[in-house]
Amino acid sequence: MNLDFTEEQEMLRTSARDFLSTECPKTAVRELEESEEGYSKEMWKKMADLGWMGLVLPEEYGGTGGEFMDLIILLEEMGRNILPSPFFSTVVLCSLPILEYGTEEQKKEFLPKIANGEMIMSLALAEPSAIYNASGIKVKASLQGDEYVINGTKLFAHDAHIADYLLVVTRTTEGANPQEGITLLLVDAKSPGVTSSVVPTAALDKQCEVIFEDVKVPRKNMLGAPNQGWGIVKRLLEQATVAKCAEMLGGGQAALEMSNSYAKERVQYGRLIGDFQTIQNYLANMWIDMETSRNITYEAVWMVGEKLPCTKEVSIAKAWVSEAFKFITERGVQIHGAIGMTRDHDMGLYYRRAWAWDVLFGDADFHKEVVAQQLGL
Amino acid sequence: MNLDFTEEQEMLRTSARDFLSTECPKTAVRELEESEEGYSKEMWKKMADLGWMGLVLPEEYGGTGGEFMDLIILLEEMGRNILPSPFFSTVVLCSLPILEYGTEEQKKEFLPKIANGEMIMSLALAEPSAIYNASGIKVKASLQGDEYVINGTKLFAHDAHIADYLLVVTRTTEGANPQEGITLLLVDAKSPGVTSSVVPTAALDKQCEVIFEDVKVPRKNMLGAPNQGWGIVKRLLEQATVAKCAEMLGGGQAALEMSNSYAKERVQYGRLIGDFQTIQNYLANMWIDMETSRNITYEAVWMVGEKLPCTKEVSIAKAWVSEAFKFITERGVQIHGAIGMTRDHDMGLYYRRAWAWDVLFGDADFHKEVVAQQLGL
Amino acid sequence: MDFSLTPEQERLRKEFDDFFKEEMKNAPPGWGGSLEDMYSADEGWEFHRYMARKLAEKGWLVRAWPKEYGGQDASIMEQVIFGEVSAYHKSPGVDVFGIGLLGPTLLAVGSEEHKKEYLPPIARGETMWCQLWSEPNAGSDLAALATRAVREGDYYVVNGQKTWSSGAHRGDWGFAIVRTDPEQKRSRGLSFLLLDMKAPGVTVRPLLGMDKTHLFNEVYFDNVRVPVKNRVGEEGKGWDVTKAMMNFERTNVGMIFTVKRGLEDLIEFCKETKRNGEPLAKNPLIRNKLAQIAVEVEVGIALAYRIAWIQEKGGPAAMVEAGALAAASKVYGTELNQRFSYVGHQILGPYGQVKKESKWAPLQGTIESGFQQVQGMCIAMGTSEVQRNTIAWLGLGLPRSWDEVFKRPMAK
Amino acid sequence: MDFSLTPEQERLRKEFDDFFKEEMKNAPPGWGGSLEDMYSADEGWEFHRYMARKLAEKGWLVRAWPKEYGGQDASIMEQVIFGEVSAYHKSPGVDVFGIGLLGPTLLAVGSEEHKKEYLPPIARGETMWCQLWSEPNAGSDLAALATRAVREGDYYVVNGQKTWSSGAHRGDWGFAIVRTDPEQKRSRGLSFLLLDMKAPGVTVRPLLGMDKTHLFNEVYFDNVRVPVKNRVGEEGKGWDVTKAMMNFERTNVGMIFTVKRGLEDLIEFCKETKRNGEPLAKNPLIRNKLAQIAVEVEVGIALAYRIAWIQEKGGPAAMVEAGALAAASKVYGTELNQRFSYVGHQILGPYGQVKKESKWAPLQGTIESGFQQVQGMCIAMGTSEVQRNTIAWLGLGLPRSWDEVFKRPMAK
Repeated sequence: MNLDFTEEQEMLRTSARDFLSTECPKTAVRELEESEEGYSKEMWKKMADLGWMGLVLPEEYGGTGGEFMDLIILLEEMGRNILPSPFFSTVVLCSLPILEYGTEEQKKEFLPKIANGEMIMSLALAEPSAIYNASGIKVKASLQGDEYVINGTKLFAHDAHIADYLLVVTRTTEGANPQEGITLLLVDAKSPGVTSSVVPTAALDKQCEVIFEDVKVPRKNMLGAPNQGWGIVKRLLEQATVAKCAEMLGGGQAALEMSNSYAKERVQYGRLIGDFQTIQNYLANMWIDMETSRNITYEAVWMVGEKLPCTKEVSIAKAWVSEAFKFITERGVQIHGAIGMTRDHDMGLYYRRAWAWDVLFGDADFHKEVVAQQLGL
Repeated sequence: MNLDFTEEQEMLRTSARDFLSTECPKTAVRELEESEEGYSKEMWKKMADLGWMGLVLPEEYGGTGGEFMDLIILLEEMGRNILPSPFFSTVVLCSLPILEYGTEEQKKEFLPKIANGEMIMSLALAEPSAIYNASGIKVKASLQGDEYVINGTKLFAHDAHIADYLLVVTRTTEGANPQEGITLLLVDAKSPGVTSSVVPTAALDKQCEVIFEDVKVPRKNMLGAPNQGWGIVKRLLEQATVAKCAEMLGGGQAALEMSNSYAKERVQYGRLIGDFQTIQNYLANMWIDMETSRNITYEAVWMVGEKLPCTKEVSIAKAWVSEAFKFITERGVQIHGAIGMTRDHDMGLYYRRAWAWDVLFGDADFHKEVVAQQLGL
Repeated sequence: MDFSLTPEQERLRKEFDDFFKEEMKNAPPGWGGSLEDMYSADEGWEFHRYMARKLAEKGWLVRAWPKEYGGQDASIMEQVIFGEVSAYHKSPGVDVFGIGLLGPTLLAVGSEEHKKEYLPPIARGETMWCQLWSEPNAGSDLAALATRAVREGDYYVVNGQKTWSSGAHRGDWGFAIVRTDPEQKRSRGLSFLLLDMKAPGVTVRPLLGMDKTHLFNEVYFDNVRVPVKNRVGEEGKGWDVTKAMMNFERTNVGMIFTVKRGLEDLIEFCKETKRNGEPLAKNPLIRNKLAQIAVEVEVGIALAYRIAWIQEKGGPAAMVEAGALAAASKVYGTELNQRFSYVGHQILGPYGQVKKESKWAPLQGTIESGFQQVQGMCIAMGTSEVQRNTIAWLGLGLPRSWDEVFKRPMAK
Repeated sequence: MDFSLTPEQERLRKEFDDFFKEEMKNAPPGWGGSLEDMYSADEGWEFHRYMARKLAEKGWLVRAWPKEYGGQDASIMEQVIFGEVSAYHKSPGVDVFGIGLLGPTLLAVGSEEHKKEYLPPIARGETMWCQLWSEPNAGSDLAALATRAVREGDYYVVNGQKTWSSGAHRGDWGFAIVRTDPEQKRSRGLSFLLLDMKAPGVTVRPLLGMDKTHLFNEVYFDNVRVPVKNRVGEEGKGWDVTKAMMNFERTNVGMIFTVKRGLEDLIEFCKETKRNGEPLAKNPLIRNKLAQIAVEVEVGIALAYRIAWIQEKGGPAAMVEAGALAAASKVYGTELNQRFSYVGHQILGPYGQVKKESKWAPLQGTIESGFQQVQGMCIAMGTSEVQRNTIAWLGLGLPRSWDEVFKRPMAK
């Protein structure tokens, strides 16, 4: 057992924190939230130059061959800073499955471009059914000659409006078992018939509706085997879920630190509000939630990284951490009082993400049902 | 609208409080808990002399013709004092249905004896299935000539071991609708084949297993119409549920007052513990729970007393008040610290009842499902 | 006890209900009934003013006030009925500040001149007010306020800054608490002024909420001249007026009925919406959550009625009881709104974050705006922490502050 | 990072597991593994002593101690593994006081004589200890203690009363903190003594729990003579010893594994038990509640491992971190036990209140005893309030007490 980060990982954290706080102050976060694109091309380029997009990609594809935990550290820092960018969409949701399931040809085509910041990708998974089970996948792809033809609507696809390519989860056959008959396709976002538009959401986080009308995709753009795509989705959801937990760790830590600092500077009744037991208890409970979240996340991350069976552990982490993040940001607003609920204060950035990420990749009840099944219930 | 008690009701409350605190100090409560019978015959006699058993019975049956709310006040005070006695079993669970559904002959036979303290009764409703739905009723009664013959086991029947008569909910026919085919029988507890024994429980509150082996009951001892007994059970459960809420009100108020007093006398760190915000917040939350419980209970009581449709309101009251009572007693123990968890301290009397009464007549989830149905869900 | 309404009260409720049902058809698209809906966009504000005039025409705007100032001397119970029906229908029209706070205060402690000058335009639905209390360093601890008013002849010259003034960008008039005697500390040396928000030197700057709606404002005073006759109460006794205003113990019935309505809408949604092939309404976890909210709504209503009943009886002991109960209903009502928001968000899943302008937004985006706006409810008008402190003090006889504790000798 | 155990650790875990599985067959009927089960009835106490001897034979009783005092110099991680397997199997044997508290304290601050005299009999499973700290007026505020020890030659003569002494009626020896210098206030002038519970003048009176089990005691000292050589640390410096003892930051892994086991048993029950024709395990509300407990168990274990890891690394900064984390794991672990108890009670319904002696009692009555005993966990060994205070102080850098706050000048 070794629960410490390596020295390199600590350095990565420090440099990421420095970079983000310099390059992406909260004023920039708010501006990017308001912008149509939702990210800064300039910053994206710099991130690529720092090697972030290729952090976990092998050197042969332009990466630096890091491990999953390295990526997690980066995501923690991005969550800490609420970085608006298509990093999660591109790197976590798309580059990882291409790396693990892509053909050599696909890897060569996509990964170097991702690594050098040229390509932005988006995962089109959820649909209006809004469930993260295979039965929710209704968007149809039918094989016509050497092409798949896609029809249907995807929803809540982050960053699809700026993506160069979409990784689309489609249904290619219908059967008794909804997990059968799912095929993943890499779709050029500029293909005729693809329409992406941003759905306005509380976190202003660029979730898109993506309509497919007779969109043609060459067969070679299939990721993995035909009809066997759900296995890829399951794996990528495990990675994505713990990666999102890591972002929440960073966000929660920032929200807690911000609240604690405020409690040590805000005076009411001639006393620092952090002197009041009421506020101390809030902060102590937030601290407990933070520390418990940290350890359960790292454990799940390690299992995902090691490719150990981890369905239960991933769900446990998400069920716990998303509730903790909500609690921490909610109490954070309350500790700040009125200032905490304004557009100009940073606390709202975290609070709004907490509610957005709570329902992303399944909420606590969804994951508790997974846990129940894993317990043999 | 008039949300005040009448002057007579206030007097009843005062005299009940005086009587109980004098006649049944907490040392006596603990002794009665330990005793086999679980009540004091002498006190029972005095209660009868005060007219408590006949409080809501018409004068012609030896009562004083009070209204349901009067009974509620008495029950609040009994809850406040944790009176161990078969009052609830006899008066609430048995005399009320006999009064409302009994034949003139039955009323004349049972009610005066209840009113003057001669007769103790017990409701044998629950079974090992432990659900408060009609489908839980499996104890069979079959009509053989002019007698019903009962076979089966009832469980959690309070005070059956000292009862003169049992009101037994039996199944007389089986059909698609479990609410059909239920018949209520008044059974002499000394009938051959009846065996009552106390099941040891946390609250030491004399809940019994009652085994019926070929117990013969004359047909005239049927309460209400044959096979139509579930309507009576529903009505008596409404009465019993709000009556139990009233006992919890009394208990909650006592637990809150006890905790508040302790907070004003216990010193740690040179300060009364009630000076600490942590303790103040506990008490404020207990106070909120208490006041909210009070008003929702009285409203439901009024509806039950007026015989208005009140399925939803009764379930709302139980779902709220039993959770509140648990919370109040749990925080009460915490405020008291170690002393609060001892056998010799009064707080435990309330704490143990809170958990016992929580599951009595259906717990919060049971009642919330009733509410959901009433909401058309 | 008797929980029934009189036939007259039942008739009134029906009359209110019919009126609001009809008039709410005029609400602008996406109307959700929150203060943000009222103050933020122009359509919302116009609708508020429209409803205020309509209610004034009906004679319902200030039912509780004496007839001579435009009211109907209505009983508290009738006000509660009006409040609940109005909230249920998400109606604006009743100015929180002019009608809810200033009116009763002037009726209780104002001069006859003030009553005659300010109350009738409020009663006619013409003048809208705002509250100028909090300052950057005086939130829960209002007595720490620093805005200065210096007497010059018949005027006070006011300088300083107020904040968190809901709707100050819409209000015609504001009531402010300011420091007239800087030598005196905290609650002493304060005065209570009525001021024209269009007076020279008043600058209002928006403080947008986290969902970018415009409810709160900063208000700057730069040599604002306020006639001395606009002072309520004596000079230096402004704290008494402020306390009087805070002491109108609210039943908070409206905020409970807001949830009642929201719950009904959510239940409807759950019946209509299938997920995984089954209506959400059949999901046992969702049923349990919705039922819990329903329980809490009815519990909150029962509490509000108790407060109304105590107020109707009156008397000093009743007022202490009502004080603690009103604090309880405030914290209960706002935290219930919060729990409702969160439950709604959870049930809607990813749809709970979609803003009302999208075609994908269910329930007109009320859940999305709700979970961002509800935090303000737990903070504005006395934070939950302050309310619990009030309960500890009035309801339980515990010390109100540490300073009080430390004035006592150490306990042994 | 690497969360895996070494092959040697895995082997050890299996060895422990096999041992406990076999030996727990000797547990008396109705054994539930709580402290009450251990100290209350004679069979429980005998089983505890039996297991202590068995563990000593195996060399496992004090694995963490140095070899010279009967230990094995085992790593913290091995202790954690031992602790979790032992708790999972509900095994007694390891004396909370002698092995958990006194041993590490003597190893850290005791004299060589003390170590040689007291540690080996503990290591052999022969001597059982109890703690004599709290007094009627010194609970969370231990420094307020008043029990007096007056030096007379080579003896201290002790008079006073201790309370909440778990298992004092069973203990052979006790460690006490007493006041040797009454002129000094609070934490000054205290001394730390080891005393023979069979010494003349020691009277132990039971304080029964609300379920009538006998865990706690009052202990009266009437001119009890304690040799001066039984003092740990210097005279007047007893607080330092006490603090050292409090500072062995526990992972609290055992109390989490107790819930883990309880949950598994409850899940089994839910699979086997039908209500309304369907297994409880199929009820979505019950599934949700059980899963929530399962989540919390795993979260608690991860936290405990983190603490162990920090301890293994050592160093002063790590110790502050471990201090806050240990406070967190104490409050988390006990409140999890509480939530588990309540969930169990709710799922069992009326059966949750049936005592183990009844044939109707499911799960050997552990839920019934649990919901009554669990309150004590949130109070004993530092209340939840004290733990949160510690977190605010060590974890967040907030003031530890009001007095500290009031020593500062008022903030502006």
